[in-house]
Amino acid sequence: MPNDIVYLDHAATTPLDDRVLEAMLLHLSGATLRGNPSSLHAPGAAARETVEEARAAVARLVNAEPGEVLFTASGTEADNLAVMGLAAAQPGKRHVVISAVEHPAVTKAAEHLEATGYEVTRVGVGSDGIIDLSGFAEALRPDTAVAAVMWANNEVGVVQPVEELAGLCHEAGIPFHVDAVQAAGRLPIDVSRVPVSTLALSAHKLYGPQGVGALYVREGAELEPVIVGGGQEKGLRSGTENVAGIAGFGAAVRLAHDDLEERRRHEEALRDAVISGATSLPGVRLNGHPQERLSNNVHLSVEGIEAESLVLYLDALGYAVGSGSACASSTIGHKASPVLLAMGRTENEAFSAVRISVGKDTSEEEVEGFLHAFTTAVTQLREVSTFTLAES
Amino acid sequence: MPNDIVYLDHAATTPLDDRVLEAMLLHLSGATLRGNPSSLHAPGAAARETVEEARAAVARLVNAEPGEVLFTASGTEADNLAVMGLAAAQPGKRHVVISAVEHPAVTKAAEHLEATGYEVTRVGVGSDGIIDLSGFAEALRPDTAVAAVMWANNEVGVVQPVEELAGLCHEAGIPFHVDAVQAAGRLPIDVSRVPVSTLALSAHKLYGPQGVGALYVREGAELEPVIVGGGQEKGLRSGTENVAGIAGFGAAVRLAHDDLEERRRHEEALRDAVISGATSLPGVRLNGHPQERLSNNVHLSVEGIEAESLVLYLDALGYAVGSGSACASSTIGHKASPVLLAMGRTENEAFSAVRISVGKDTSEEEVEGFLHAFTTAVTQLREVSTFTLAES
Amino acid sequence: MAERYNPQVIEHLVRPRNVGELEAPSGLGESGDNACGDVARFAVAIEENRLLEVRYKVYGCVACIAAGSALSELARDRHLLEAARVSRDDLVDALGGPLPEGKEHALTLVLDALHKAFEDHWNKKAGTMLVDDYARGADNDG
Amino acid sequence: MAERYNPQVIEHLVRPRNVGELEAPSGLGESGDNACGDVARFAVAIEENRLLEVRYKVYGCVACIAAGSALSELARDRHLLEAARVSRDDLVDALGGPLPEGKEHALTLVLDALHKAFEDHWNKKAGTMLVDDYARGADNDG
Ligand SMILES: Cc1ncc(COP(=O)(O)O)c(C=O)c1O
Ligand SMILES: Cc1ncc(COP(=O)(O)O)c(C=O)c1O
Repeated sequence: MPNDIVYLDHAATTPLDDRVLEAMLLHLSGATLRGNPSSLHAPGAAARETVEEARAAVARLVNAEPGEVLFTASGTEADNLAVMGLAAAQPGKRHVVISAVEHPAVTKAAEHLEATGYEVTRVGVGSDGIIDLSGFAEALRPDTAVAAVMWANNEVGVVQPVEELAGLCHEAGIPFHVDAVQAAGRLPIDVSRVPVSTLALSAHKLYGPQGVGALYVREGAELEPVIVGGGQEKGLRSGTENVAGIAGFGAAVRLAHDDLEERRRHEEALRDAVISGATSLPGVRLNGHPQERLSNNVHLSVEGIEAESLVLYLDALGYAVGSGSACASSTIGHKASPVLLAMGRTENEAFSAVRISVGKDTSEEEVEGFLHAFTTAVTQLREVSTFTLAES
Repeated sequence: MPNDIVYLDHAATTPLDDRVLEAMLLHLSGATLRGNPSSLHAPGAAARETVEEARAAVARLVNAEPGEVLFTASGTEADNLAVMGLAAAQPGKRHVVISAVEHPAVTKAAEHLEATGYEVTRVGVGSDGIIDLSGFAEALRPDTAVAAVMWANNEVGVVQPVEELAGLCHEAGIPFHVDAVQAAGRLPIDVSRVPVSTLALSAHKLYGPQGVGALYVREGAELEPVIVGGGQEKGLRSGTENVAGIAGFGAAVRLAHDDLEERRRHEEALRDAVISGATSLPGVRLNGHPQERLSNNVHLSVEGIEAESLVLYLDALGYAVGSGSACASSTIGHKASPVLLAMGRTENEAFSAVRISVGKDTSEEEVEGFLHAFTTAVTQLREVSTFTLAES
Repeated sequence: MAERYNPQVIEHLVRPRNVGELEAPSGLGESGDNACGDVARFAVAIEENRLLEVRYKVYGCVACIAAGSALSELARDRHLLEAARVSRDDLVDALGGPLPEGKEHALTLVLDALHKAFEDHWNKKAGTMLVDDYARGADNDG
Repeated sequence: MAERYNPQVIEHLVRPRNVGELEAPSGLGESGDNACGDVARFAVAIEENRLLEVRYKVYGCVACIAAGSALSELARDRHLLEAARVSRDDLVDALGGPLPEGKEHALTLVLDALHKAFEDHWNKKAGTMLVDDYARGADNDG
């Protein structure tokens, strides 16, 4: 396990904060007796309280009531539950609207509905990655069961105008789901101002544990469960709770809430340093809107180089960055990111995309070192490449 | 958090083994850099290896190949995936067979299918809790998409003849799912001998973390996913993996595999001491087959006393035991356990059921102390009770 | 909404007050349904409109046992009119605060049983006069 | 099946051997498809049936770059017949073992490009005689 590597892939996952680990250890360590939250006895009650404290913390992050928060085992599951669950709760309506740049957790859920007879409208984005607002408005229909657009994109980091989108859905009486997995902890989220029906979160994107997600479900929104069984989480998500993980999530969102502004300022400065340093090389181009983007995301297409080579070259030099979307990158085969294609990029541009995402603990020195390594890697790999750089 | 409580509810959840925590800390603690298993770089590869090592360990516990093991976020999710996923993979067949004593993770999955047009046959059990074998054989039909019977029951601890049941399904060419959540770590499980299609496990029942499950899927068995997205776990269960939890599961099954016989002997002696001590009180009766039962399970009906009172009385005396099934016990309302009703018990007998489940670290002294406390609690609560004990 | 029982409830469970029966009760009251659920039974000894003794038994959940115990304490050694006016709120206070969701029926169960015991006593004594007294007393309530 | 690249692959990625082009190559070979995917290009300098120099370029995944580099090392400074017989297995050995699943195409890609460079050379030289030689040599293989 490399301890000396500089981690610049916070969009894929974040390191666990020490204070989060501490909160988890309260439930995990042998010094305390942990129960099943469903049990009547004292250890069960203690586990239940741990879960409820975390629920209150997550609710506070998005300005909701604790009773409006459900825990899941991932952002993916939260997205699935929202898209499938909102649709299932309105069996008469058979139309779904999503953006063309959603995470696979949403696109695959929509495809799943499509396979069972739903019609799915995919609203396009501009070359900057921002959704076509009037296209979205036109896509909404009386038989639309659910619409879903992400708050911020996991690949290019583009932030969508969710407040407008939510408003349009609200007026039309259409349940609106927002995937806020990348946005949470980086942008202020206030469900009292943005009329979403559901909103997905994931702990491991904000220094919490992997394998813990949450779904905000507005009081009154109707939802059918995806996972059924013992009736945990008000029957909307059965299965014995990951109590330690949930405790960690609670600690992580508490920190995210308190440090939001500070983190944003810190990350933006580093992000901008990476952008200006990297794009000063010829044939290196920033993907996604330059301003409407996450505080920590830099997404680059590097002419003449395939992303995998660049990622592993940088890895060999001690820098961990992402290639396109982490979720797809280790799967077999060679598929251009649908997000970049939707933005009008060519396949080659998509294949050459790398994502550098800084974090709250990334330092200026690390960014400087990275820019050196990046220049070396790009230069060296271009020497190998059959590709000749266009005059810039 | 009560540290001095004697924990006798291992069927609900088990304490985390220290060695399991150690394995989790390798991924959780700040000393190492954890990645997303889908990422190409070194931290990602390290996370991937952690998951694969655990997969191999789980495979070994049931004598399968690593490629036949999928990780989920609970036993519940594993059961859902099996029942819904096997059914969905054979869209032509619209009939499901389960036993009348399945865990809600299976019964609710079957009800979910029922709501979408499937026919569900529920095969009864004898007063000892053991499934009606010929009833099961008769229930199987050419259009049966999936049959599911648990290896061992979570309430009464009865062990089912899964080898015969699997054989019947195998002959008939019907996918057979076994919920081995309670059995794993207590009984030897060998999928090379028992022709199941799928088999569900849960980490927190064998001293691993809560919120981690696994599904064995026999090579060649066809299954559709329930959670879709980034394509993790061969596309059968998407969502960023709970790497630390999975690592803990791996460590837990390694211990369970190595210590199986020792644990069984230890637990059986304690179990039998509880049974003979408790049933020596008048009006206290053992539920479930006396021999064909889990090594750690004692399930009692106590005339004249409601389970909740007994559980909380014992809790006040420092002993944590279960009431019926933990999953249902904290939910609102007052419902008799369907398992006990299926075994022909009256509602009052069902309401008066408590479950004492010992563990690998339970001591003889603890059991002795428990029997004292149990006698006190039963005697005291019967004084309050309007109920008059029948002459025994 | 309380997620679990207050310590006061558990205290009443483990050390219930005034459990049992009376040899020659002035009144007996029972509420609930023995077949499927909770039952509470109160026996009272009344002298000169004073509740000298009260004994109860319950078959049911923790809340029922504790509520019976708390009620017996609140009612005992009081004038009948005061005893009859012990309210759900008084019980909740005595039990350290609200009961967990779904457990509030316990309050009704034990109050019903006690009131029935009073009725039984009044019926035996042809207690119409007393009921009149009671109605007058109730005027003073808020 | 390997889950990730062997260190040998990464070593070739970071320090690829024989990268580049030749001023006056004896033969040039290219394989793959520039439009959508990987491309490998080999240039060879041959004298008296000896592969004096080899240079390569690749656009593609890590496996392609490393396989090109490893192949150039294995082939260079050898008799043409030996160089032409460098096999997928030889490459796998040089790269420290099997490539990750889905990456085996890299071996074909670079071997194709090198073989095409040889063909190019033979075509230029009307190398039929040489091919006969090769066939005879191949009889000695197992
Ligand atoms: C925007 C977005 N949605 C959903 C997910 C899925 O969340 P998880 O990784 O917890 O499955 C991710 C992360 O991969 C994401 O970035
Ligand atoms: C037999 C059985 N099946 C399934 C489950 C569900 O597993 P989990 O608690 O991991 O959701 C349990 C435990 O509650 C169980 O005992």
